[in-house]
Amino acid sequence: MLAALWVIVTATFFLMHAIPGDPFLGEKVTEAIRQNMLRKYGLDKPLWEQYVIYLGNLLRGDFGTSLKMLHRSVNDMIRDGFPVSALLGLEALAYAVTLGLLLGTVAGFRHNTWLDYLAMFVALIGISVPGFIMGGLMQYVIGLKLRWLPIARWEGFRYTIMPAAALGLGTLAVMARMMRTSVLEVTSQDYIKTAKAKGLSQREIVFRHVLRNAILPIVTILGPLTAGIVTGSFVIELIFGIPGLGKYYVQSIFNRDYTLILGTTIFYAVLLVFLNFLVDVAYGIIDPRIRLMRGRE
Amino acid sequence: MVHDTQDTVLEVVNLKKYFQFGRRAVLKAVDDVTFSVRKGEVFGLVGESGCGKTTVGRTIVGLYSPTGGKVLYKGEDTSRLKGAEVKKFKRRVQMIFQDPYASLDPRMTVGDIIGEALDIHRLARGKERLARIHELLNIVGLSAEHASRFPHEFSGGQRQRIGIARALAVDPEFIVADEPISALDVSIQAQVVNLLSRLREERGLTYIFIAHDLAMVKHLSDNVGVMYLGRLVELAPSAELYKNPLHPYTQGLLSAIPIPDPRVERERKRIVLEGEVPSPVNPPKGCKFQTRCRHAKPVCREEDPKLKPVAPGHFAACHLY
Amino acid sequence: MRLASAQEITQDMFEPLQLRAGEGEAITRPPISYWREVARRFRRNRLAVAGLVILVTLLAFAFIGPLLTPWDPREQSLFDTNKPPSAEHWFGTDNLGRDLFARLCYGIKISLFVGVMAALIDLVVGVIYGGISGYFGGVIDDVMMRIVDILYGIPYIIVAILLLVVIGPGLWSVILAMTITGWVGMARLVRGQVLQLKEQEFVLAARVLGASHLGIILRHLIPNAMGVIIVQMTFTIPAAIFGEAFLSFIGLGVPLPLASLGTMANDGYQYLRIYPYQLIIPAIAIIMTMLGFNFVGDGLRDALDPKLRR
Amino acid sequence: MAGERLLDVKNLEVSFYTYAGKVHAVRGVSFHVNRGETLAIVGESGCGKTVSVQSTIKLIPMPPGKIEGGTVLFDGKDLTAMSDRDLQSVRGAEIGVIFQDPMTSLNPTMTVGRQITEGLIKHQRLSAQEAKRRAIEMLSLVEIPNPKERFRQYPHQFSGGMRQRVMIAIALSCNPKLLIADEPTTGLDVTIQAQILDLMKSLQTKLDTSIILITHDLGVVSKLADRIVVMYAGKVAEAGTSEDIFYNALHPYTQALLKSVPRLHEETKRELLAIPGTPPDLFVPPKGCAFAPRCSYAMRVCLDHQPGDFAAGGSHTVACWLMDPRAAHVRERHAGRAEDAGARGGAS
Repeated sequence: MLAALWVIVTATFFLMHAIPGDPFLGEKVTEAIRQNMLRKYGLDKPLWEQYVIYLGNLLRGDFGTSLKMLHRSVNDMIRDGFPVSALLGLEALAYAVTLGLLLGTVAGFRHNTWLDYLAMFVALIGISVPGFIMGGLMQYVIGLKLRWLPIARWEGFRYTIMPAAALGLGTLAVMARMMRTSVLEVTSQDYIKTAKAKGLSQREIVFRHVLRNAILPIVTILGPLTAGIVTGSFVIELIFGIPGLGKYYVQSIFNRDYTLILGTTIFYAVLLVFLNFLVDVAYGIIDPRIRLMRGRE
Repeated sequence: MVHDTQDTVLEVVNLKKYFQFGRRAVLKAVDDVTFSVRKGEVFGLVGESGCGKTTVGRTIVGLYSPTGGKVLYKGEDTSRLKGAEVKKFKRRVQMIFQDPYASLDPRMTVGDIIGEALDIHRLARGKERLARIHELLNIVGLSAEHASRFPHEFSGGQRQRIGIARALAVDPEFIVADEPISALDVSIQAQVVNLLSRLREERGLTYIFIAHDLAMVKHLSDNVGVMYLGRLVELAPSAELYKNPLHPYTQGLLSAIPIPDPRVERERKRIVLEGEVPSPVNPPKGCKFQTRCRHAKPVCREEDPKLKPVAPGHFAACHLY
Repeated sequence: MRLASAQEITQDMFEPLQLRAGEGEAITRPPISYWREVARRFRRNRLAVAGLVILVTLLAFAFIGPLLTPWDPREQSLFDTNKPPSAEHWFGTDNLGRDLFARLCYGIKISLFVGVMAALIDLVVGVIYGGISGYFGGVIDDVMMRIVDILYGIPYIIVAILLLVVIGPGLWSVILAMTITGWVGMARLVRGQVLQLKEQEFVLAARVLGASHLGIILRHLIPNAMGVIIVQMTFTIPAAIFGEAFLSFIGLGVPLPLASLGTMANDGYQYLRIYPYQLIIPAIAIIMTMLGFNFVGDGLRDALDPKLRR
Repeated sequence: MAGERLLDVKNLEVSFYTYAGKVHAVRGVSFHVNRGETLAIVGESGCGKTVSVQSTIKLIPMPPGKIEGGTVLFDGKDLTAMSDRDLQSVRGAEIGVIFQDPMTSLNPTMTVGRQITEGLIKHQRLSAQEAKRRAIEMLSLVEIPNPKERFRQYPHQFSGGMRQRVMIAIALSCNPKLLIADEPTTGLDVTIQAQILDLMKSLQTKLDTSIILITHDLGVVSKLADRIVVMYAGKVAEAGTSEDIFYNALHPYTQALLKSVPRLHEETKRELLAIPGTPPDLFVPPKGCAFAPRCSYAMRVCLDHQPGDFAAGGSHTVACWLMDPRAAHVRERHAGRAEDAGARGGAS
């Protein structure tokens, strides 16, 4: 995990500094001011020294400041935007996980029935329609034409439903499909036959033996799926006008505000690598086989 | 050891094959195994899963390189062969595999599977190649039409015979048969075993026959080696081994085999081996078998017994003797 | 048990038969190669065939479409802005008066190009990297896989964004951004396949016969790993198209005058309230592309599924 | 008690409807198990032995499987007519099952202890405490060391042999009247196989259960079986006591099976009898006797007509036309040759 983080930070840092020129070049500043600015931001120092300073700042939780907007730091952005993004992401994840697992489970147990086909149709839509298109279409149909839900902004629970749904749809679809295959796979296992031979009822078999084993492989893809939701939020926040970190991030890209991009990218990378790590830990807790292997080492 | 006669073809001398697992763990799959095989004989190698018998077979044919010791084929160290010598060795020594489903490439026709051997050694091309493939199919009891078929169209026994045809394609002298019948149904096993016997007579082949089925090994082999946890624990002529097993493990193993004859079975005195084979990654100190041995003495826990002659032609690695 | 009635069975039937040797070995069905069997199963899958039809239609749009329309996708006309679909402009025009049909054909072409190129680069890099790692194993494999693990932990969109910010937008920049970490998935897949295959007894058999490394790779490894690799590609192509559309939407996609389905959707989104068709048309094209590849990919995977074999 | 029929299966017909067509896996199979005895069902892979036995308590997957005919009487109850809910009180409680592969037959994410107590709590309505006590008792009964500690462990912490012991503990936990053991030792090493067979034998006398032992290995059967049913291609070829089958086999298939395996205790080497060809594909069940194409005694009648069960004294029955009085001359002609039947050999 730490290795991955270090690679990201280092690569990001040097890539950013590989951009020709410096951020103040070509703007309406005099050479003196430019030199002044460079000194102020420590950009006049040798690259490796800047790198060390940057790493040190990161370790203290300082992601850097904007070069374009005075007094605006990545930390400010995170403080303002991240809670909103987190809320949106969690809501999307909640929709995706509950509905996805439900659809997948139903489809798996009612294999080759209309319920199965319906669930898989929904899943197919989710996989085939990018979140930003779904968001746009939802805004048009549900917000503009039907007027059921507000089109944009972030002023209460009603405002969160549509963006969270658009954001979670892809994940929901992947979950549903995986859960379906997983349920089908598990129900054909020998130990399910053992459970049946013990005289357990269908209900007991499903709840005690099938579901837990079927969810295991899903946990392994939770990492990439959360990553999908996090990155998906960039666009969703933009089109729904939600003041989250993703929106700031995209704006800093539009503005080419390099230090902001650098800081936010690193924050996102840390977040995602950390989430992946959490998923690994969770998997170890859920699957006794992994638990033991760790114990042995 | 037994290689005083001139017609020894294969000598396995102090063979060791270790596999590295992770950072620390070393699996001693084969640990100091020595035996020799005379021309025209069938040498049986038996033992339970994980005893290292397959590893011995694979090291002999050159699939693994030994960690220690050597394999001498006609007096030449097989791991020192170079270039053309390697190719020559591969024509002389062939292998038959265990799993009839995994040992044939599913994307190739039976003709190409057998033909691959001919292509590698440039033995035949064009019409001659085809004729040779048909001939080989006939030898194993299949017909020329089968050449255009794919492996999945055949039954287990037929596939195993295709595997034999492939090995025969290079006209070998020596065949390592690695559990060639353990995946087959009882009624099919005899087909393969009888084919192997017939080929031995007709072509003067020498075999190493690896199996866990002792009855079959006894049936087919002249000499038998018994392996346990990477060690050769007993070595004797087949009849002698079954009449007079010396090592407690061999005794237990023989006694565990069910006999398809209720009257014999009822009267037989059984020695049931307690416990299970320990992990080869962390084998017991001293004699590898001491954890399950009824006769274990203090010395067995300390000192690892060497394989030594106990009776003429009969070797055992046990402190009892 | 149903017994034959006594009359049917006569004494003369109780004569021994002379069985010919090898009679039980004849196979009557015609030989079927693996790939023909896969094709047969694929054809029987209705969704897979539908996916194929969709993909062919998209290709037709990309390559035949431009021949059918007199409009140039880049030509702006301030007199013809935001025209709804009509006989003249089949899919209407956008806010700069460009013909949407022509632009759509062009966009599909660019998007498919990005997708296919990205998948091809993934394929080449992934197969070589994963193949070497899996085939030679040992320390080489350990080191190579450690690198892959590190890259795998990094979300590709973040890397892509960063890269595009640094090197600036462009068709090849986008493709590079899609593949810079994208090949890792293919490399892992290929390595897994190779590791599994090289321990298979048929590969061991080839080694015992004296086959060279190249011979084993060409004759055994590639043909057997081909299936999963192709399936993986049918999923990387839409993923790359998706990724490009996503980047376009945040202003990092292919730059003007190029247009992809993503840039069209982005343009269309600005006028959603007044001219919804400007979003809906590229949206449908994107959805169809996704559906097409996913259908084909699923169909191929099912057709290749070893569980159905034997 | 002994001699009374515990399980009586008559004319069982089972088919599987697969994507490639219908497989007629069990074609009119009848057998019975008496109280306290061990019945062995022997046959090669795909002969329908497992399906026949598992369909008695509807353990085969349905669909694609379908029971298309026959009756199953167990302890006076007609199992075929029972609802699934009623069958649940038979499975595990009155009939216990051990499966072939101990590596996959236990739930990997549930402790071994819970997998045993589950049935006890359900069928015997024990409290969690009592069930645990009983489960630990069962673990020591199947000779697993440190049962208290083992109770809390997961299946992957057990070796193959130990897992099969756990399976036996699960199957016997509710004192069933019948134990179905489906190839219980197939994946195990011989020394472990001997341990498991010994254990089953001693438990049978202790608990007075009837056993159905499904196997492809005649050796396994000779130790345990009182009676034997030999199956081929979805039908019963021959049935009788262990003595009947081992010393007076009348069906050419049974005879060939016995001669195709070498025997450890034999002094002399003889060539093994190889049965040519392969068992038939049950997508298209043969019109006559399924063994006819591989049978060295085959007559014309065998190809077109299925033989009925001929009585051969006592409970010994043989489904072979050679038993027909009209085939007397063929029987005689082969009588002399039977001894050196081993001469037929080779793969061809």
